[in-house]
Amino acid sequence: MLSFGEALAYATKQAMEHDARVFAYGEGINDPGGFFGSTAGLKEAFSEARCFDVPNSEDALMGFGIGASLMGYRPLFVNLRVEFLMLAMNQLVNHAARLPAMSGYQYTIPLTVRAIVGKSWGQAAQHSSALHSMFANIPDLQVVVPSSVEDAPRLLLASILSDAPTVFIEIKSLYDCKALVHLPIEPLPLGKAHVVRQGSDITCVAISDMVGFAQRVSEQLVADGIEAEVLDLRSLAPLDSAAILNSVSKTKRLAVFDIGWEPFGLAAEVARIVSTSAYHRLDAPLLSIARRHEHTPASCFLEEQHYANEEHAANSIRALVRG
Amino acid sequence: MLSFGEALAYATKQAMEHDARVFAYGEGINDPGGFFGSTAGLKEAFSEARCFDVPNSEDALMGFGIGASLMGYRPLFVNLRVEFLMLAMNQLVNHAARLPAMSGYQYTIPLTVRAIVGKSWGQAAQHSSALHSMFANIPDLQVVVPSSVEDAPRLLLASILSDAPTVFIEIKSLYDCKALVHLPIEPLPLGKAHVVRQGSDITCVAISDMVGFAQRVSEQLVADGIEAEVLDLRSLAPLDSAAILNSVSKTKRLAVFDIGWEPFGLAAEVARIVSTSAYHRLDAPLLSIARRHEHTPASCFLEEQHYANEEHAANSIRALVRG
Amino acid sequence: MALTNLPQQLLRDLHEKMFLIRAVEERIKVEYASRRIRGPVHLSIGQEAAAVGVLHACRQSDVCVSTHRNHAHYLAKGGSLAGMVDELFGLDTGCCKGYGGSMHLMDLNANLILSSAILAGSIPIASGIAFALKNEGTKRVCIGFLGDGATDEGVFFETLNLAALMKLPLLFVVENNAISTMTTFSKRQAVPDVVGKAERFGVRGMTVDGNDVLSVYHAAQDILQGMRQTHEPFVLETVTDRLCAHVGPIVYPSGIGADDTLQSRWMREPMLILNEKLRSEFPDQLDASLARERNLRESVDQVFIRGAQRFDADALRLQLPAAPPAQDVRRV
Amino acid sequence: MALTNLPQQLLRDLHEKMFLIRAVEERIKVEYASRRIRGPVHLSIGQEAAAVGVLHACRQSDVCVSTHRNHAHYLAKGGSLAGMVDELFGLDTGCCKGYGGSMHLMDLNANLILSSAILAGSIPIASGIAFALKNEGTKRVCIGFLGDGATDEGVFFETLNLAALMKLPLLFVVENNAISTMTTFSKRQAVPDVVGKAERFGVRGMTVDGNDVLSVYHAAQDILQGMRQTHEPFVLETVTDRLCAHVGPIVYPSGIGADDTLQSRWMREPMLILNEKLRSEFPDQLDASLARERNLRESVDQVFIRGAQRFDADALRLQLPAAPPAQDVRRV
Ligand SMILES: Cc1ncc(C[n+]2csc(CCOP(=O)(O)OP(=O)(O)O)c2C)c(N)n1
Ligand SMILES: Cc1ncc(C[n+]2csc(CCOP(=O)(O)OP(=O)(O)O)c2C)c(N)n1
Ligand SMILES: [Mg+2]
Ligand SMILES: [Mg+2]
Repeated sequence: MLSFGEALAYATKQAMEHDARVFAYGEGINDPGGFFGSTAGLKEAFSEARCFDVPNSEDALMGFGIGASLMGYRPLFVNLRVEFLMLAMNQLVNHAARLPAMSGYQYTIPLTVRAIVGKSWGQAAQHSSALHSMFANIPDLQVVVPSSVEDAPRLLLASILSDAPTVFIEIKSLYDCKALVHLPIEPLPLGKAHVVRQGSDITCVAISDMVGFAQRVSEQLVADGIEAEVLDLRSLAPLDSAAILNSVSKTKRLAVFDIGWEPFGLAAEVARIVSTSAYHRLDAPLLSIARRHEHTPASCFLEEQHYANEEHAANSIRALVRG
Repeated sequence: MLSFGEALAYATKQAMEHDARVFAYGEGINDPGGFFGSTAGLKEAFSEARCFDVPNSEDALMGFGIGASLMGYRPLFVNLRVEFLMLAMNQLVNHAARLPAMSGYQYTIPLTVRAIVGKSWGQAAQHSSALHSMFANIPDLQVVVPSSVEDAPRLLLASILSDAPTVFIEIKSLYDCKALVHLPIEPLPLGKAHVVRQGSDITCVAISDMVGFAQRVSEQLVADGIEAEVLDLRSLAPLDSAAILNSVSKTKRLAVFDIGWEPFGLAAEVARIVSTSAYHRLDAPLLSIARRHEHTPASCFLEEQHYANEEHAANSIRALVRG
Repeated sequence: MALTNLPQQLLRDLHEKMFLIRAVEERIKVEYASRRIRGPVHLSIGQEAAAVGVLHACRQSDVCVSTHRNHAHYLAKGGSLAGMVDELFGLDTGCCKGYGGSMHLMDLNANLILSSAILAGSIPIASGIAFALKNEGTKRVCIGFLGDGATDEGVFFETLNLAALMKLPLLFVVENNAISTMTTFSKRQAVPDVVGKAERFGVRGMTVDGNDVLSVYHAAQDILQGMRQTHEPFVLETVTDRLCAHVGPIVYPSGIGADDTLQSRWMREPMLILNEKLRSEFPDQLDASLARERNLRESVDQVFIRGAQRFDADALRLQLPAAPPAQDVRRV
Repeated sequence: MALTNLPQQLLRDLHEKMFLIRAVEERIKVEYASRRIRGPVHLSIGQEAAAVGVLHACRQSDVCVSTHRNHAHYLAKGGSLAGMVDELFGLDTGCCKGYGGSMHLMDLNANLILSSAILAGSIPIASGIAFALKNEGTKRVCIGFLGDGATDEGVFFETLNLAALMKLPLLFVVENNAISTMTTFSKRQAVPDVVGKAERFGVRGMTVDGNDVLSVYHAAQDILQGMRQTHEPFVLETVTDRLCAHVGPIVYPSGIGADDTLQSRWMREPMLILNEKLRSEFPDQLDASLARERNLRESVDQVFIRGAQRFDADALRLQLPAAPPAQDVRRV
């Protein structure tokens, strides 16, 4: 049994063992228990030359990773919070994502950027927002959103092995989970969704810790005779539209479970995929399950209202399926 | 007749005359012909105290505007390219958008940020991308996308008068236009779409210079007996869902014309609005007209393929309406 | 500064503020264990002198911005105690109505208008505030607190330049505890010299003992007086120690060295230094001082008790699980 | 550096590179009017000495990154001329297959691997390149060009710190033409002193006459030799003049002062200085030098003519409107 953090550390270690061009860096990466265990042991195994602490300079550090990538390295830049990437957006969006195209595809940028979405426990507005939709709008940037201890190391390994710049978004709540992880880690293909539950009444498209949420909601619905199909997208870019359309062609109903905000978010993108398809039509309105479109409040009382609620989601699906 | 730039300059002047707390700043703001005429005459009319040039420090400058806003000023921060805002995303997203909520709504941030989307003439990847979708995902941030010389000054005035932080996104192609502008400028309400053309066969939702594009396409379609309704959203946040649903309830067909990329973009958001509505269903797949999901190539030959094409859009609508 | 010149009132006032902050934070440690305060908290224990010294020297009308480690600034600037405690408990009677929490304490009445948990996030914002204050024509200044960690961020230097160029009445107080979470200053900067750098950007600076509230106070008084004339920015570096872990009220600290280092730090901590001065200077005031401490502690306790009661009532009413799932709060 | 010590070959090589760049850019001016080059171009006319001096002193295997004003760097580093010209014409035979254009010339074969049109955009990237080069164990260095305008951006200082801290073999060449579009250095920075600031961040620096290619060359040679031993970063400031408008090949420049200033600038421009040296030093080489210029100009013309022909063919084939709508290219 490995914890989420241990599983990520294992995958990183494996990548670093396998390829000397992989190195990891981040603010506080070598703190005892740093990054919730997900970087533990790297320094010991590979020395500070390949796993190093850095100044608090996100913008420069993102550029640093790009530069090393241009020279053939496969850097892993670890960030404690996804909000910190806002300081590095110029390098991420204007450079990491664009340079391969701008150069006429003379080179690739195999940079992986890990960032954690805080959740609950009063993290408040600046430490718990989910900003994946922003990244997924940008061409040539991969956005990976693991949902489980089993998948996360496999997707991380795939990200590190991939030649495209990749933002790998974890959510803090998953760090509490443990699971059996097959060793050595086998990379998963990016852009392939995973049917985590089969069903015929409604397609639940989910990412990150909302996959578990959707699974729990689905279990609740069994008593009502509702069989939900739960699809874990695993990555937002590339996004497995075929898997969504395939499932929807069977269920004709669709719910989207996002860790982020609705406007211009995942539910929107999934709606676009289905709406623009010539062959697939829904029999019912699309149901969107997401956090409120507000900055996360700090208070535990307000947090309760901010995040999606399983009971409420189950009721919404019941109402939808019963028509 | 005013040009697009002159109209914006006029609105800014009017706002500054009316309210001493309005001031403007930006890199090169007082250059002769600076910002394509849109800041011309401000320094002369109000002195450098209220219209000033600044160092190339976008991150600090965005924070500067937030600070002045917190003290009751209404700053106008002018940027030559929307890409330059990537350097200031931490201040824009983590601060301007969030602080009012984080403070428990103790204050507002009446900051307006102008930014121009370059278009054509080999601007290439770093000077011609449209990044509005990113901003529109964020709570409490207004995103305004004017489509014409008539609207732009009225929307700019509304943005400056508004208490919420606002990103005002212009597109370079509109700077070539001239029109009669009613003076003095009357602010338009933000979040109200405008039916620029009535029709019953298809709803064309558009923004920025794609409104003119949609209008021209619609005129082409008249010969085919197709009457398109063209809806100019004017702002993406707030977004006038009611107007979209209203039009769609009549036409049952929908095309979205965006200046940006499709994934997690405007077509996605409009699809979400229609798909989640319990009362509105489309009779045909949603049609998305947008630039290619690639970084803008520099070459004039490649640009031709990158941007949406009116002929092609007209054909797609014909095919859609004829079923 | 000869101690014998010290007015008794000044020492009294400084002692009162210092003790209040310490008492509040010691109480937070206790209350945290009850799981009523749910969120990351960054204690200022050991660093109170910078906040109290500078903010006692400034005017109420001066505007202050702060960071993730803002408790001391908030209280020293005159922020409402009940507003703070209720905010920590997540109540709608908190200074930010529960939206902000520990990392975002703000109180407009006290002119502590911003606390950002993004490193250096409040720094450029301070420049805009200073611009507004200068435009007003009054002699108000803006005071921006930051840690040595925030001076790694490029925006700090952009802002120094802006402040020098525009001659903004902006005082940066860099609380240099020589650590950022668990990474020391000298591991992060090739030249860990804040004042030297600031001067190269055209901003004058000065370093003081950040554990000696009187030194800080007198330095700040001089600086602020000068700034009100010149409208020029200034960087005051206060050298200090963090005595707790970076985050979470863990009594036994992590990342700040071994036991002996810690012990020596506790031997030069601000309350100790201040109390020694009080005792040597005004030995007859010892009883009064102890009585003040008792009173302060009692009133702090009262505020916490009232907050806890309201928390319990709200938890009941809103059916919040009484004990939330265990969380790793050591590093958040 | 006594001129009499100059080997003839060195002067010849420098002259060849300098003249090539000048000839290419003069030709761009002409071709621009034909509307075949469609895009903003930032000419290096007047600033060629920094590019040629530094990049002649470095090795082919050293890696270089550049900015919006990259023509001189690209050519001086050995980038393919046809690749550049075809790129300007937007052809798929361009160095970036038409994706990059004037602002993003890159040629991996020449180790000019990046040109960013975002101010200071390539700066931190250079640090990662330098890290990789250092790790390799060879003595290669990374050379990052930037303008004075880019030193307004905070990331420049973050990168200086990173480079000093990690001891990266990174040479920043700051082409200080004292202007950013139309805003002078001293209007943008309270202390417009690049080298002074760099030193405070732990990076040694030096200023040279950026119009004198020999000064630049010799300085760069010394610096690079040192860096290959120490692996330490360095900032070389080259003081120079922009002789054209910021963008667009407008012959009569805007934003760089009145007529007389401009005239005096033309009196100290790099080609003039170099030609005078050539003449005084090796008067017998004058004919050879003129012949070289003629040959260079001719071969440049050939490349442009071939490019223009391909452009026309492609325009015909792809049915591109021959004359695009008039554009305001003065300020893009
Ligand atoms: C942009 C950003 N990067 C990283 C962090 C994580 N972080 C929070 S506090 C902190 C250390 C701050 O050190 P310093 O500024 O010296 O303040 P101190 O905690 O010592 O008072 C870090 C790295 C952050 N909040 N924001
Ligand atoms: C982040 C960013 N801000 C602003 C600009 C607009 N811009 C392009 S070039 C330039 C001036 C650059 O000046 P400098 O670095 O001195 O180079 P020079 O043009 O003088 O060679 C500016 C402001 C930009 N490209 N990127
Ligand atoms: Mg610190
Ligand atoms: Mg310059």
